[in-house]
Amino acid sequence: MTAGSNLDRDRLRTHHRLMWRIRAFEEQALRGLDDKVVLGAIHPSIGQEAVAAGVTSHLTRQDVLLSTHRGHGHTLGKGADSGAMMRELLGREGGNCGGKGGSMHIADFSVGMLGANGVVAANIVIAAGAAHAIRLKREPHLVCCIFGDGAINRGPFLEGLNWAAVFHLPVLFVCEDNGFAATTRSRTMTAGGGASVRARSFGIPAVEVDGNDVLAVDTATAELTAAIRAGGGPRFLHAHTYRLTGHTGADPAAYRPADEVAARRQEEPIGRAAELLRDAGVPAEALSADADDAVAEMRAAYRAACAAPFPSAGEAFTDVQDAGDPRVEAF
Amino acid sequence: MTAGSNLDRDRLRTHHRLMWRIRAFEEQALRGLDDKVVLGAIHPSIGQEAVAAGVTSHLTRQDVLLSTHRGHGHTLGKGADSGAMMRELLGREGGNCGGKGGSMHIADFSVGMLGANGVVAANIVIAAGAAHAIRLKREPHLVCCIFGDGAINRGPFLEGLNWAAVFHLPVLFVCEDNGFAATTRSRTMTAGGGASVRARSFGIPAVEVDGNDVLAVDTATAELTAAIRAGGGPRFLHAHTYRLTGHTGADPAAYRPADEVAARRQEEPIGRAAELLRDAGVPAEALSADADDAVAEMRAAYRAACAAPFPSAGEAFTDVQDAGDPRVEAF
Amino acid sequence: MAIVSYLEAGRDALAEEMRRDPLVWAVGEDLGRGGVFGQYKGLVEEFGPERISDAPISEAAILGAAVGAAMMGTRPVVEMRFSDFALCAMDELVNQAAKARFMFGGQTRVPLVVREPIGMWRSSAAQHSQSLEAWYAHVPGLVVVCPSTPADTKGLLKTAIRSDDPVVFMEHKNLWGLAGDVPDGDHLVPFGEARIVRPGRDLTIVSWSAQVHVAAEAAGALAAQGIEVELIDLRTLWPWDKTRVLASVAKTGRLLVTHEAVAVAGFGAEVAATVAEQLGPRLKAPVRRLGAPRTLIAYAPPVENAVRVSASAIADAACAMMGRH
Amino acid sequence: MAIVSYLEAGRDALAEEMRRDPLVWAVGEDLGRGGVFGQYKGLVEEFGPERISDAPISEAAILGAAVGAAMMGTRPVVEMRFSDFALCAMDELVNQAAKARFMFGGQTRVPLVVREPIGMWRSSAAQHSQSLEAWYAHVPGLVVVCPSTPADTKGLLKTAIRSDDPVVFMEHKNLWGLAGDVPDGDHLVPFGEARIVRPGRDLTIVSWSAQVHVAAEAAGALAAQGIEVELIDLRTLWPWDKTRVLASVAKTGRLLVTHEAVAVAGFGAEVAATVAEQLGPRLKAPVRRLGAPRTLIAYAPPVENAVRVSASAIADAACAMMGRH
Ligand SMILES: Cc1ncc(C[n+]2csc(CCOP(=O)(O)OP(=O)(O)O)c2C)c(N)n1
Ligand SMILES: Cc1ncc(C[n+]2csc(CCOP(=O)(O)OP(=O)(O)O)c2C)c(N)n1
Ligand SMILES: [Mg+2]
Ligand SMILES: [Mg+2]
Repeated sequence: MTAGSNLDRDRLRTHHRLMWRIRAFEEQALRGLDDKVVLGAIHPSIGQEAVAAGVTSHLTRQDVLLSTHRGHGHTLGKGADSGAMMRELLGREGGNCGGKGGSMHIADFSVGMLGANGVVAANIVIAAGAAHAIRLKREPHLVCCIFGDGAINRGPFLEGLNWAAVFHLPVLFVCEDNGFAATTRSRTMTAGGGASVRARSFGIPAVEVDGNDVLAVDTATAELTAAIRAGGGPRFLHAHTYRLTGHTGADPAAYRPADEVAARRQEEPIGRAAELLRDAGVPAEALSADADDAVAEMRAAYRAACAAPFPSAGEAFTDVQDAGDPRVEAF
Repeated sequence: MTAGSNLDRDRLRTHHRLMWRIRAFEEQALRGLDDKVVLGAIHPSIGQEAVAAGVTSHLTRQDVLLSTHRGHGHTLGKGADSGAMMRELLGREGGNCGGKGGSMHIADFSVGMLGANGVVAANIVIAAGAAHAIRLKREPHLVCCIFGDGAINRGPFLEGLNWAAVFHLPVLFVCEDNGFAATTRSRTMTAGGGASVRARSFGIPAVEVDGNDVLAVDTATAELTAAIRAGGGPRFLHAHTYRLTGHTGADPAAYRPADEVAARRQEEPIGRAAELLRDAGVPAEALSADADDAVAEMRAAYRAACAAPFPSAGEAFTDVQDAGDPRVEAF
Repeated sequence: MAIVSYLEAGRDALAEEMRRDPLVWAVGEDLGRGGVFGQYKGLVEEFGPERISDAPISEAAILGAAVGAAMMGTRPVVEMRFSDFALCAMDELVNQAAKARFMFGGQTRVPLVVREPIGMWRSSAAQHSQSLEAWYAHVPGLVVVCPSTPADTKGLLKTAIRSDDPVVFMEHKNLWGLAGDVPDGDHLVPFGEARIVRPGRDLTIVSWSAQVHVAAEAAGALAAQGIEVELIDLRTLWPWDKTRVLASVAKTGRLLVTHEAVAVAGFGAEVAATVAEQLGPRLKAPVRRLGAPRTLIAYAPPVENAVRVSASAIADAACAMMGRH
Repeated sequence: MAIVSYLEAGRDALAEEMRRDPLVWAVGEDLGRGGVFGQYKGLVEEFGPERISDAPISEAAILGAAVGAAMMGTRPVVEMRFSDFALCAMDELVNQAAKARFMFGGQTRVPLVVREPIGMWRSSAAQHSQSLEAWYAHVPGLVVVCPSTPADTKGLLKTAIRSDDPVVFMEHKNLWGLAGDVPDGDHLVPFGEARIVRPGRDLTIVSWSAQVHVAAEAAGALAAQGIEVELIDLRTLWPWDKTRVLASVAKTGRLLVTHEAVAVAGFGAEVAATVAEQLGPRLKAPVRRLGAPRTLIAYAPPVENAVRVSASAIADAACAMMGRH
């Protein structure tokens, strides 16, 4: 933990609350899987919450965020409503995408969250284009694009970073490096020095941080976003973290030893933030209230979602496209 | 020119001959365009011959070469017959691909030349796979993959280099950097330090050379191929050169000033090699004989190609695939 | 009315829409020097390099960036150079552009136009000659446009740029030089409205893109033999003008569909199947398709020509359908 | 005979071919831990990590490397995980794998198998549910396989691995657990030979992949009403068994094609158009297609279900074709 004497206690407390909300949201979603009301795949970010909290704390509402399949935390951080998100995971009316997207396509355009994505690395070129539009429109906002360590081996990583650098676009690229791409240890399939070395090969300044240290993420993001907002072009943040659960809610993660997971659990970000806060004099009850509030919020969100109706079958034919009738030739 | 006292005169002379053969082949092909017997696009490598000569001089017949749309020089260097190549450019029987490929798909598998490619950068992943097969079969050969400076902005560049490095494959990647991607100056669309910096970001050792200095290319390739043959995994050569003609035979290249081209013409590789050879005591007549022989060879190849018959229409239905009749449903 | 080439019609359409709407911009390789066929000549001078933007050789980024830029309220027109290279951006087009609106529950739209020059030209071989319009017709979310004349190129490209849907706009490389009348003023052609190229009562021929001209030649030859063809240019494959086609075949009783693309699983199958389903018992002859054999396109002219559907092949098929041999 | 699941049948096929031919190898993400659905479980233990190889998340490289490795004489089997992700490798599959043999004048072959799990499963939404078999049927050079049973998965995957053509092998995600008899020994199923699932004289239903089972359910219900369906499982879409389909429809006089994929420009159009062309006047009812509407696949079950072609929809269509309402 890098927090020194000038630790902004309120700011850290805010991170603590958000991290708890993310954790509680996902634990609730996993229970939803057990309850068989969450039907599609869920990719939890439990253990990775500091990246979401630290990064999104520097995004304004007009800034734009593009995320991955593991996007609940980012989405909550950007300001989406947990109730609407939970409904989306349950495929219900009132979900952010009206139940048509589910967890892997969660998005809330009203807060500038332009979508999780089911295709690894696809968000990188889309983010470059969103920033291109911001530049064309001479707007002061920036785009933040979060992806995993596995994504850096797909072509769009190269094409998107090169694009952002060539056009000098306001993009913060964030590699949320949890060491795994599904069941594969990423380093076994990744050559060279990794994400930040690759970023620098495009002339994009890159910073590596302990992604379980919310203050480190916060501080690094502050610098990087300031540079972008000052017209400095794209920046890159490489945050090292660890996924404490399986790749999906259904993955027992048998491909890694239990003691590895246990050791990494000691370094999980919420406990570390709590320790700092305690040291800074925040009473234990306040901290557990953060947890309790979060759990209560997500439980309520879940209950409301369970009670919400499914969208009607007719939704299959709305928001397809303006031209032509999607029903034509069917049935 | 880096040639010192230990200049291997015969070796340089061999380069001189090959470079002349490449130049003469392409000048003849351009005349074929004027004569309207070469029908498809031609991408000349006039001015770039030193890369082809220096690199291919280190490839055995069992080594494998993958090239680009600008592949005549590489193909001649790998040992393909100029007569068959010229027939291919004219779309005639007896062409390397039976007239079905043309210039952009020239290939001679009998000498390990596995194809030019009409899609920029597509050869990079194919080369990685060819090397993968060599490794699986425990063969001692290597794969050489040549591409342009424009190709480093496509995703397969990243995916292919990462692949070759992860699997520690015997591949020599060669970026033949002529400063242009069609009508665009590549540096305007390429961020960061360029090809070799990107290669190194994958942990692939990379060397930059003056690509108009055939001895420099030769020397660098010698070291790189030796390292690969010693089991060192992939290597990268970044050779700087200049295309003296337009992008295609039909391109007047009006997008660059005449004096730039004139200046670069002073540095073209054949003249530089000839100067060295003269200094080393090779008589002028011998050098002009190299040129004359090359011109005569290609003129004969052209005449023979012009006299060769076109393939029959029935060739449209051969070598499509084993399964199914390609004629089905047609006409 | 002015006589304008197919190529110029596209350029004029883009220029007019860029003048009208500052959020329209174009991006692709070499656009600053006019584009590979000259379709963008002069535009950078008028609109500057930000709105007529060069691009790296990064098809996935060109299309992917367009998706992001479209979701952010601009209207990108992206150039793929040859439709073959759009295969390097298929995830971006099919999984992203076409799906975003639905997948995100209507929160966004993706108003982009992707220009994909198609077709056989001259000895361009297997990687520079494809016509894959049937693929896009099969993809929900996409509009598919295949104009055959300068007027339609202009009117449909303007409509495409104004559309909030992602549009695949397929110009045929062999038509760049084709000159024709283009109406003055703000000429717009709606999606989904076929053009009756020539009315006739004996047999309906449905086609699109460059093949319309081949079919027109056949129709001329057939007229000389007393067979009156109703030639329909679909112009857009999605939406396609089923109403007009069905009305025509209801009248003539005979349908021949012809296209340059491979016949197997080509869009001709869709048209033929639809007509057979709807009008089966009223047909005077079975529906018939003419498309390329299921083989690749070669470089050598005789081999390349072997896969072209010629006017005489069309005329022969029509005669056979009329019971004349 | 042994009872084996659809998933195991594919694994057994691969294992047998790997034992038979040391040049067969498999590559894809997560294969070392058995693959995303467990289709490769146990194989790395037998064949080692070189022949059951992990891969980076690099679909273009996975497929492109397979092209190079196939041209060099090995027989790669590549795993795309979900057919949707194959869109990230479309240039490699369509412009490279499918074209190399022809474009290079027969100097090479590209014996690769690309496994692309297709179809709707459970709430997997628009980017994990597609069925694009019609695309591949339209691409010269490719073989397209869509098995519906464990026996066919085994026999066709073995044939695919031995084939010198690039083969798109589409397993349906919803069938992984389906158990069925698989013949002992070296069970091979040839390409282009349809399977008569059930003989009948009143109406021919053509289908493939998981939809065969839906059609079988419908056929059962129709039998109870006295309508005897001849149900044909195409098994391979290219080549497809036109002979058997035409013979069946010549007998029944009625064709209904049904598939899970989007109806518009789906492969059903090819089958329907072919039958209409060949047998038009002999049909007792117009040909008919049933496929998904031209919309995207949603996450929420009722919306997802809205695009499924159900057994009752098939039975209703069949009744209508029989003149029963
Ligand atoms: C193009 C593509 N290939 C494969 C997948 C399947 N897949 C989903 S998540 C995942 C792992 C991604 O790893 P990483 O980028 O590190 O993100 P993480 O899951 O660790 O957050 C894979 C392979 C996919 N969604 N898209
Ligand atoms: C994927 C793809 N995009 C675009 C093109 C069109 N194209 C052909 S050559 C070329 C320029 C290539 O530049 P570079 O790689 O530097 O090679 P050079 O032509 O300079 O040898 C372009 C853009 C193509 N063939 N493939
Ligand atoms: Mg990861
Ligand atoms: Mg170049």
